[in-house]
Amino acid sequence: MREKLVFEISKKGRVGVSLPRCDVPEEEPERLIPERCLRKDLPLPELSEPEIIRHFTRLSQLNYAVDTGFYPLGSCTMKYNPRVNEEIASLPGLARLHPYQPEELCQGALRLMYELGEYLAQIGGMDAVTLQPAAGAHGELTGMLIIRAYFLSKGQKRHKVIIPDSAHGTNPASAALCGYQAVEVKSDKKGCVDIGELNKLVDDDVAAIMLTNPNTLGLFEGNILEIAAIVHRAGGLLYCDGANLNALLGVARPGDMGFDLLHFNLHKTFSTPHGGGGPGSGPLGVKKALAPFLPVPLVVKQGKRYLLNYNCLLSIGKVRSFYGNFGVLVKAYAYLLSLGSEGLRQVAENAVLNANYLMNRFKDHYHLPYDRICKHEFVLSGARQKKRGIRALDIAKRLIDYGFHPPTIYFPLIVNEALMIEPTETESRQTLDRFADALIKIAGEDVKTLKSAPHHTPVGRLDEAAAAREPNLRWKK
Amino acid sequence: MREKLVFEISKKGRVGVSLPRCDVPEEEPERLIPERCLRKDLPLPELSEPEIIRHFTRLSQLNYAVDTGFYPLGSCTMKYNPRVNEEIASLPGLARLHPYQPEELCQGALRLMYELGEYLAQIGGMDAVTLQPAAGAHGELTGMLIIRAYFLSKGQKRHKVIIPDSAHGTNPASAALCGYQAVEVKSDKKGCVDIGELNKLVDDDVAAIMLTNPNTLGLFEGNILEIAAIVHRAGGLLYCDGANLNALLGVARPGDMGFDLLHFNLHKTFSTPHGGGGPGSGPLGVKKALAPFLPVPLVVKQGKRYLLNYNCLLSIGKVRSFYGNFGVLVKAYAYLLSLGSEGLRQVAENAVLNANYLMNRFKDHYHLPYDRICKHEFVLSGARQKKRGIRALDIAKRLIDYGFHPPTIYFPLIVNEALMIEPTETESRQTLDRFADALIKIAGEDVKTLKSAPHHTPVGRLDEAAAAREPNLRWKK
Amino acid sequence: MHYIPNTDGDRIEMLQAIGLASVDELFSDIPAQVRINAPLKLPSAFSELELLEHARQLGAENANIDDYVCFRGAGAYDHFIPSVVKQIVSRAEFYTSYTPYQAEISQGTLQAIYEYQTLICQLTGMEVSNASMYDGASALAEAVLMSCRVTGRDRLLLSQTLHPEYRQVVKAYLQGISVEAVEIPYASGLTDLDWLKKELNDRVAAVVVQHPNFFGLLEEVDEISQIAHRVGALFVVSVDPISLGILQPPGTYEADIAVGEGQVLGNEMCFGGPYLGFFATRERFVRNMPGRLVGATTDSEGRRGFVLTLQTREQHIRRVKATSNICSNESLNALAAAVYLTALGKEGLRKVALLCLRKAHYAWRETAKLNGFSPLFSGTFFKEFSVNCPTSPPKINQVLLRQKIIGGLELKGSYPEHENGLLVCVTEKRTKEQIDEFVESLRKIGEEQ
Amino acid sequence: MHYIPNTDGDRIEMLQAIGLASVDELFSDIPAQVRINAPLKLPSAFSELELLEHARQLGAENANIDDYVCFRGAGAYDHFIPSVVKQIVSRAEFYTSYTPYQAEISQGTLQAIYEYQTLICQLTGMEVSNASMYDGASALAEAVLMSCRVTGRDRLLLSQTLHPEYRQVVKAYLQGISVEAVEIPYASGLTDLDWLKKELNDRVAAVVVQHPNFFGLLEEVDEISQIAHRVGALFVVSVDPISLGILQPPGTYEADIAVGEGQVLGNEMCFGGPYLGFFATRERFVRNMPGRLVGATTDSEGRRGFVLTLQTREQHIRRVKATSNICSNESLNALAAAVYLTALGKEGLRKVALLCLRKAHYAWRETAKLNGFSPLFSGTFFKEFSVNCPTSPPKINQVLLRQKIIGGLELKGSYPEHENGLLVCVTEKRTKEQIDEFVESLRKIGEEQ
Ligand SMILES: Cc1ncc(COP(=O)(O)O)c(C=O)c1O
Ligand SMILES: Cc1ncc(COP(=O)(O)O)c(C=O)c1O
Repeated sequence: MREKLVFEISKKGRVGVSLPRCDVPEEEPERLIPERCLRKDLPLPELSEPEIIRHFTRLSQLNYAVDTGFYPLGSCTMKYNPRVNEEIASLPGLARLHPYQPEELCQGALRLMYELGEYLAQIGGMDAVTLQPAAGAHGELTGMLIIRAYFLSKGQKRHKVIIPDSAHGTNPASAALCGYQAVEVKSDKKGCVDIGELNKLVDDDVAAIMLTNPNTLGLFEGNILEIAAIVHRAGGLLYCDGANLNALLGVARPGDMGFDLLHFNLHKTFSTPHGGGGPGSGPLGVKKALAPFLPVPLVVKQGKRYLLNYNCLLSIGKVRSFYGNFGVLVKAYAYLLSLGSEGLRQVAENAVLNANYLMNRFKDHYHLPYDRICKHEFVLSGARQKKRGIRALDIAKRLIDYGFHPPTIYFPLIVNEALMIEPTETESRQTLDRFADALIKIAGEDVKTLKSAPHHTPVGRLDEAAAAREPNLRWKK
Repeated sequence: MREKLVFEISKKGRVGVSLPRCDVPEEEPERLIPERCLRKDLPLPELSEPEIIRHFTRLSQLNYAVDTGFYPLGSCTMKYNPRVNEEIASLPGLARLHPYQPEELCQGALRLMYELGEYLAQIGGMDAVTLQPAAGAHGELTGMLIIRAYFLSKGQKRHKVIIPDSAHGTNPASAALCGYQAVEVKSDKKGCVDIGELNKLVDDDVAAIMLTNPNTLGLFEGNILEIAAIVHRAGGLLYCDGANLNALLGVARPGDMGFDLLHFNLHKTFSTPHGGGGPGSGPLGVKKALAPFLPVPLVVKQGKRYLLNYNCLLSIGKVRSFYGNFGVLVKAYAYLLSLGSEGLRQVAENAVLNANYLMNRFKDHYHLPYDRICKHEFVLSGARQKKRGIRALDIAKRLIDYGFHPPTIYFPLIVNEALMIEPTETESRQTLDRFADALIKIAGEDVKTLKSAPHHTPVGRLDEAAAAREPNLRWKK
Repeated sequence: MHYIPNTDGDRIEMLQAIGLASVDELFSDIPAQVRINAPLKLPSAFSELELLEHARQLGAENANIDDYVCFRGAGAYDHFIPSVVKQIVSRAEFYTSYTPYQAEISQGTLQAIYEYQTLICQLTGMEVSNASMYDGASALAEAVLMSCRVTGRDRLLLSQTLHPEYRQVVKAYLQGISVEAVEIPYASGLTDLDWLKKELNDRVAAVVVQHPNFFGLLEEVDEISQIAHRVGALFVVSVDPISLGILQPPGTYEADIAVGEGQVLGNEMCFGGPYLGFFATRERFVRNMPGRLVGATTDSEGRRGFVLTLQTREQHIRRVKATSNICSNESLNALAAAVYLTALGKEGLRKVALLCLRKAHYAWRETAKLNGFSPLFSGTFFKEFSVNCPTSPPKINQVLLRQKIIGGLELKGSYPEHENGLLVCVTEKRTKEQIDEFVESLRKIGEEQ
Repeated sequence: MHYIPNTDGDRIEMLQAIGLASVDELFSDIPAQVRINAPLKLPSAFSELELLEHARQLGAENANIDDYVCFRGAGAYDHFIPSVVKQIVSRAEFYTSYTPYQAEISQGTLQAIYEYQTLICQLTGMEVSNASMYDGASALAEAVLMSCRVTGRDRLLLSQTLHPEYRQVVKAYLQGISVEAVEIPYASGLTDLDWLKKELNDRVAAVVVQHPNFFGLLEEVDEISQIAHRVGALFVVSVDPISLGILQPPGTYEADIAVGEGQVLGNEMCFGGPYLGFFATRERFVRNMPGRLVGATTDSEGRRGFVLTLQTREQHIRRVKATSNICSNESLNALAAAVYLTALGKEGLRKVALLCLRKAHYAWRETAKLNGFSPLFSGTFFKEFSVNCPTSPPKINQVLLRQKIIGGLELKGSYPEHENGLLVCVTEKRTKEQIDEFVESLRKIGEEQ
C-alpha cells in the first residue's frame, strides 16, 4: 500500500484541471513582458484529475489521526475537532473574504475577532489580546518583543529571561530570537521550579520568567504566587506558555496567578485541528500595562461598529501580514460558543480526570517520577524497561502495533526515557483502559518484539541517521 | 482493524449532539398526545460525538472505492466521480430546497432539470425524458408501465416481453413486476441476439423487446436495425437498457437505431458516485408517441419560465414522490457541461479503447469466448482455470491481494465462469497494465494460494451459506 | 480532457498494441447509418470555474432554506442535520464505492448497513429491516406488493389520508398486475373506521394508512391494526421516523410492515431527492421482502464479518420470480440515516420529537387565536396541522414569501374539498421568534379580510 | 456535553479508582485564592443549530467574493481553487493528525510534504525548500535572519517596493537583535538601483526585493542579484508563485533565498489566514535554514520512506541555538499548495499565469483610455497595476461597492506620495464582462469629475 510520488506518476500531456478560455485579446506574452523575464520551462508534474484524487486519498490513508484513533501525544492536546467548526469555517461568508475589504463589509468577521479576543481575555484573566500570532511559538516571540518594548519604554534594557529546564524548546528559542539571554532554572524534586534557585537567579537584569503552567510534567506550579512575587519584586514580568491551558479552563486563570502575558494555543486547547503540523493560532493576552505594545491592528468596538485600529504609537508593529489565522480563529470561536462557560470547565475537569485515571493504571508497571495528582497529562519514565535494553522509542513503536499513536517521548528532557501522555477529555474510559492494557502488556514483552516494532505499518523504522547524513529533500529525475 | 458495532460502543448517558433549548412553553407530551400513543422506551444507542466520528471514519477505511483504486466491475461503469460535481451539488441554492416550494422560487432547479432532460434526449436520440426514476431498474419499471399504457390506449393488451438470455436480472424482474411474461431469446455464437430465434418469438402478443446495447458481453448488437424492423413490424416496441451507454456517447444513439424507450444510468454513464449501492438515477427517454404516458410532473418551458406540468391525462401517474433524485441530477448535469459534446465523445472513445487494450492483453492467458472488438467492457471465462479446480471466485478474491477490486463474476449467465471487466475511460494505461500483469500472474498461481485469498483483508472469506441459513440481520443485546 | 488520463501518445500506442489504425475502427461494428458524424447539439465544455459560477447562478434563482423560513412539510421536512452526518457521507470510501458485492473489501459499507438495519428495527419496533428502498412512496408500493404475495389476495384498502403522491405511486405500481386498490374515505381528518369495517373482507391483502397522516393527525392505529388482522389482512403503515422519538412504534401496535420516508434522518431536502424509503417487517416475512439485506456471519478464523445475504430473493438471481426488481437502492442516504440516528441517539431523537411537538402546538394555538383562522380538524397531531384560512391560501403564501417565509401547503390541490385549507409544518428548527413572525403575518392578513 | 464521552457514572467510578472523592480534589494543588468559583463571563452554550445560524448571520455581515467581484490584491489574491484541493485537505486523516513525529504512521503527511518541497523547488528553480513558514511576511523575516546568520553581517537593505506589511514584519523580527534595516527608495515604481549601488557595502547581509513588487511591477532582478553578489550580500526575493507560471524563477537569476506567500496556491483568502510562507534556498545553506524538513530514506527492508530530518537545527533539539523558534507551521496549507500545483501542473499553471497577464493588461489598457485615469508607472507588470485617479480612491471604491465590486487598494495608506493611487489586481477569475463593467464604472466616475 505504498504510493509512488506524483512525479513518478506524471506523464507528459496529462492535465488535471480545466481552465476557462481566454475571453480577452490573446496577446503573446513576449509583447507584454520582456523575453528575458519569461521562463523557458516549467517542470511541474502532469496528472489527470482521477490520478490526483487517488494519489492523495491513498496518501491520506497512510496517516494515523485523531479521527482514526487515540492520540495521547503529550503536550499536544490532541482532542477531538468538532465537525460543526469545520462546516462553519468553510461558509463563504467567513472563508471567502479579502483581508483588505472595506471595514463596513467585514463587520461579521471583525465582530467574531473582537468577541473571541474578549472571551480569551476572560478565560486567561488578561486585559487585552492580539489574535495575530500564527502559532504558540509565534505568540512567544510576540510576547518577548512586547516585553522588550515595555522595558525600553521605561528606559530599561534587561537582558535575561529565566526558563525552567523542563520548558519546551520554543521558549528558549523565542527568547533568543528576541536577543535575550535564556537562563535556565532547575526543577525541584517535586517537578516544579526550584524556588531557592530562582531566588538566586532573579535580579534587575531579568526581563521575564517564562513558565508553562501546568508545566510540561503535567504538574501545577504550586508556588506560582511566590514565583510571581519574586519576579515582580525584581521588576520582571511573568510570561505564561499556555500550551497546557486545557487543564485550567474555567478552573483557574493565569492572569490571577500573576502572569502578565499568556499565549493560547487554539490548535490545542481550543480544538482547532492540527492539520498534520499546522495551521495553528497563538493569540497573546497581556495585562493592561503591556497593551500599548501589542501588534497592529487591534479590533476595537465603537458603538455598534467594529474597527481595525492601526493607530498604536508604541506597538511592536506586526509579526505577520494581516490579522492572524482567521480561519483558525473561526473554529476556536465556534468551539467556545458550543461549550459556554459550563462546558469550558467540564473540559478541564474531564481532561484532568482522564489523565489521573490513566496515570493511576500505570503506577505498578512503569516508573512514575512524580507521583502526585497531575493535571491534563503526566510523564512516565521507561527507566525500568531501559535496564532490559528497551528504550522509550521501542515502547512507542510497539504501541503502534496495538493501534495507538505513541505518546511524546524523550520530553521533557529532565525525565529519563520520558513517555509523556495526554489523554484529553474527548476520550472515553473504555479507550483509556484499552490503551492502558496495551502499554502494561508491552512493559512485559520481550526485547525482540519491541525492537522490531512496529510490525504492520507500510514502512518499518526508517534510517534517520542516513536521512540526516545525506539529505534527500526533494525528488529529482 | 475491525470495528465494534455502535451498539457495542454505546454507553448509557452519552449524547452525540447538542440540541436547542425549548423556547416555547414546555408542555408535557401527555397533555398534547394521549398517553397510550406515547412510546415507553427508545432503544437507540448512546455515543458521544468523538466516538461517532471515529467509528464511522474507521468503518469507511474498511472499504475499497474508486478513489482508492481500480474498480473494473463490469456493467457498473465505476468511473471517476469529479469533485466539482460534489461541490456543486452541495451548494445551498441547489441542495436546500423544499420540493413543494413555489415555482417562482425554484426556477434555477427547474431550469437545470429541463436542460438535463434536453441533453439526455439529444444524447439518446429520444424525444422526451422523465427524470423521475431513482435507478436503472426503476427506469425499466417506468418504461414497462408506459408500454402497457401505450398499448391500452390503442385498445391492445399484449402480454409478452422478449429478453435476451444475457440480460441483467432487473430486465426480466421489471417486466414481471409489470405483469408481463418475460420470454427469453437466446444469444447466437457471436454473443448477440439470435435473429432466427427472435423471428420465431415475435408475434402480435409481444409488447416489447428489452435490449442492452452494447449488451452485457460488451458487444454491440450489430443486427440492431434488423431486430428493430422485426419487432416494429409486429407492432412491438424496443426498450433499451442504457446501462452500457458509456460506449456510445457521442458515437451513436439508441434512438437512431430504432429504440423507442431508453433509460439512462446517471450513476454509471454520467459519473454520479454510486454511494456504496445508491442513490442512483434512472431517467427514461421515449419517442414522441410514448411521451403522453410519462409520469407527472414534467418540467416544461413557457417563454422564459419553467413550470411543472401535472396536467397529463394519459400519464401513468408517479413512480416515486416528487421529481426524482434531484441531487444526483445536479451532478450529471454538471458532468455533461464539463464534457460538452466533444468531451462526451472522448469518453466513449477512451472507454472503448481501454477495454480493447486490456482485453487484448488477456488473450493468451484466459479463454475469451467472444474474440472480436468489444465496446466498453469484455467478458473472460475462467474455464481453463476451472480445469485446475480454480473458480472465477478464487481469481476474483486473489486480485484483492494485488490491490485491485475484482471484476463482476458469474455474469452474464451465458458465459462459464464469467469475469466481466470494465475499465472505463478514467483509468490510465499504467493502471491497466498493472491490473493485467496481476491477472495474468494469477492465471498461473497455485490452487492453494488462490483458494485462501484474500490474505490481507480485515476479514477473510465469509460464510455466506451460514448467513443465509440462519439470518442474523440485526444486532440484539 | 482532465478526467481522462490517456494522452494522444497513449492512444496511438494502445491502438498499435491491439492492431488497429484508428479509434474509429473500434466502432466499426456499429452500422454506418447510425453512427454520428457531427457533434451532438450540446453546449460546449465549461471549465470548472465557469461551471461553478453557472451553478451558483442557478442556485441563486432558487429560494433555499438557509435564506427562507420554511413552514412547509407534506413529505419533505426541514429538520436539523448535524455536521457529523455530512462529514461521514462525504468520505470518499463510502460515496465512491459500489454495492458491497466483495465483502472482504466492503466491510465499511456492510457493517454500516447492518447498523442501519438494526437502528430501523429499534426505531420502529419491527423485527427486520432491509437496506433501503428508493423513497417512502415506492417503499409503500413495495409493501403493498409484498402484502399481496404474502396473503395471496388481490384487493387493497388505502386511506385517503395517505400522502396523495404515495397513493399515486402505489396505484402506478399496481397497474400491471390485477390488484384493485380502493381508497378509504376519511371523517374528521381520520381514516373512516366505520367504512373500513364495512368494506373489509378476506379478499383484502392489506389496510394501508399513514401515521401521523397527511393532515398531520394521529390515526387510530391500534384499532385499525386489530380490524385488519381480524380478516387476515396485513396492516401496513407509513410512519414519520421523527415522530417515533415519542410515538408508539409500529411494532407495538402489531403492524406487519412499517415503511416511511427516511429523508428526515439526516438527509437534505434537496428538492425531493435523493431520499430513502425504509422498510421493516416481521421476521417470518423475511424471504418475501424486497430489497437488499446484510447479515452477520463469520470467516474461517471465526471473526465476525458482514455479507449481503438472502440474495436468492433478488432480481440478479431470481430474475422474473424476484421479490422486487430493485437493484441500486439509496445506500448513502441509509448511511446518513444510520449516522443521524447514532448521533441523536436515545435522548436526542426524543428531544427533537418533543421540540417539534411543542413548537407545532405553540404555532397551532397562536394561529387558532387569530381572527378567521381555525383548525380544520380537532384530532391529535404531531408536527403538522391543518388550518382553515379566511382567504385563499395562495394569496396568504404570496404575502408570506415577501417576508421570506415559505408558508404551509395549500390543501386544495389534492383535497378540493378544503378550498381554504393550509397544511402547516413546524420542526425543531423553527424558533419562537420565527413562529411569532409567521403568526403575526397571518394576523395581519386575517384582519385585512 | 457531547464532545465528552465520560458520563456521570464514569466520573464517579474513575474517581473511585484513583481514590478521590470529588473532581474538586483533582485541583487541590492550585492555591485556593486563584481557583475560580463562579462561572466565567462567557455566553452560555449554543446548540449546534443555534451556532450554525449565528455563524451564518455573522457571515452575512461580510461581503464574500462569491457575491462581490474582487479587483483587490496586495498580498491576498482571489485565484481559482479547484475542487480537488478542497476535497483532499478535508480528508480527516490529513487535518486531524499532528506533526508527523512518528514516521511509520505518518507517511501520508510526510510524503505529501516531500512532494510539496519538490514542487516548490521546481516552481522556484531553487535547490531546497522547507515544509512551510507561517506566511509570506514571516518567511521573509526568517530569510533576513538567515542571511545574517549565513553572512555574519548586520545590515539589511529592503526595497520600499516591498509590501508595506512585509517590511513591518521584518523590522519587528529584527527588534531584539542588533541588525539595522535600511529601506531602498524607489524610482518610477522600481527599486532605485543607483541608490542601491551607492549604499551597498560589505556590511550588508542581504538585499531584499519583491518581484513583481507591491506596485505590480517587475523588478530588475537579474541586475539586483548581480549587484548584491558583488559585495557578498545575499539576494533575497519574495515572489508571487502564480507569476512563476511564466516568469523566470529565482533560481535562474541566482537568488539565494526565495520566499513568498503560498495562499494563491489553492488556499482561500479567508480574511488573511491561515496562509503559508514558502521558503527555498541553496543546498549549501540547508543547515542554516529555519523550519521543518522532510527527507527520503529507507527502512530496514530497503523500502523508501519519509522522515522529518535535520532536526538538530530546530528548537526542540537546539533550543537557544535553533535556526528559528518555529514549531507548528502551516502544513495543511502546504498540502493544499501541493495538490494545487499537481492539479494545475505544467500546462495549467502557465495557463493561469497567462490568463492573469492578459486580463490585467486588458483592464489596464481599457482603464488607461479613460479620461482622468493614467498609469502611475510605466514599467512591466504581471497581474497588478497602479493607476492615478481623477478623484479620491476611497470615493471611487464607495461607488464601486454599490455595484458589488471591491475596487483596487488605495495606495495612499502606505504611500502618502500617491494620494490618488489605486492598486488594481486582475486574476484569471475575472471575466471580460466583469472587467468591462469595472472600467465602465470608472469611466462614469471620471466623467462626473
Ligand atoms: C509546551 C509547549 N510550548 C510551546 C509549543 C509550541 O507551540 P506551537 O507549535 O503552536 O508553536 C508547544 C507545542 O508543541 C508546547 O507543547
Ligand atoms: C445492464 C444493467 N441493467 C440494469 C441494471 C440496474 O440498474 P440499477 O442498479 O440502477 O437499478 C444494471 C446495474 O447493475 C445493469 O448493469
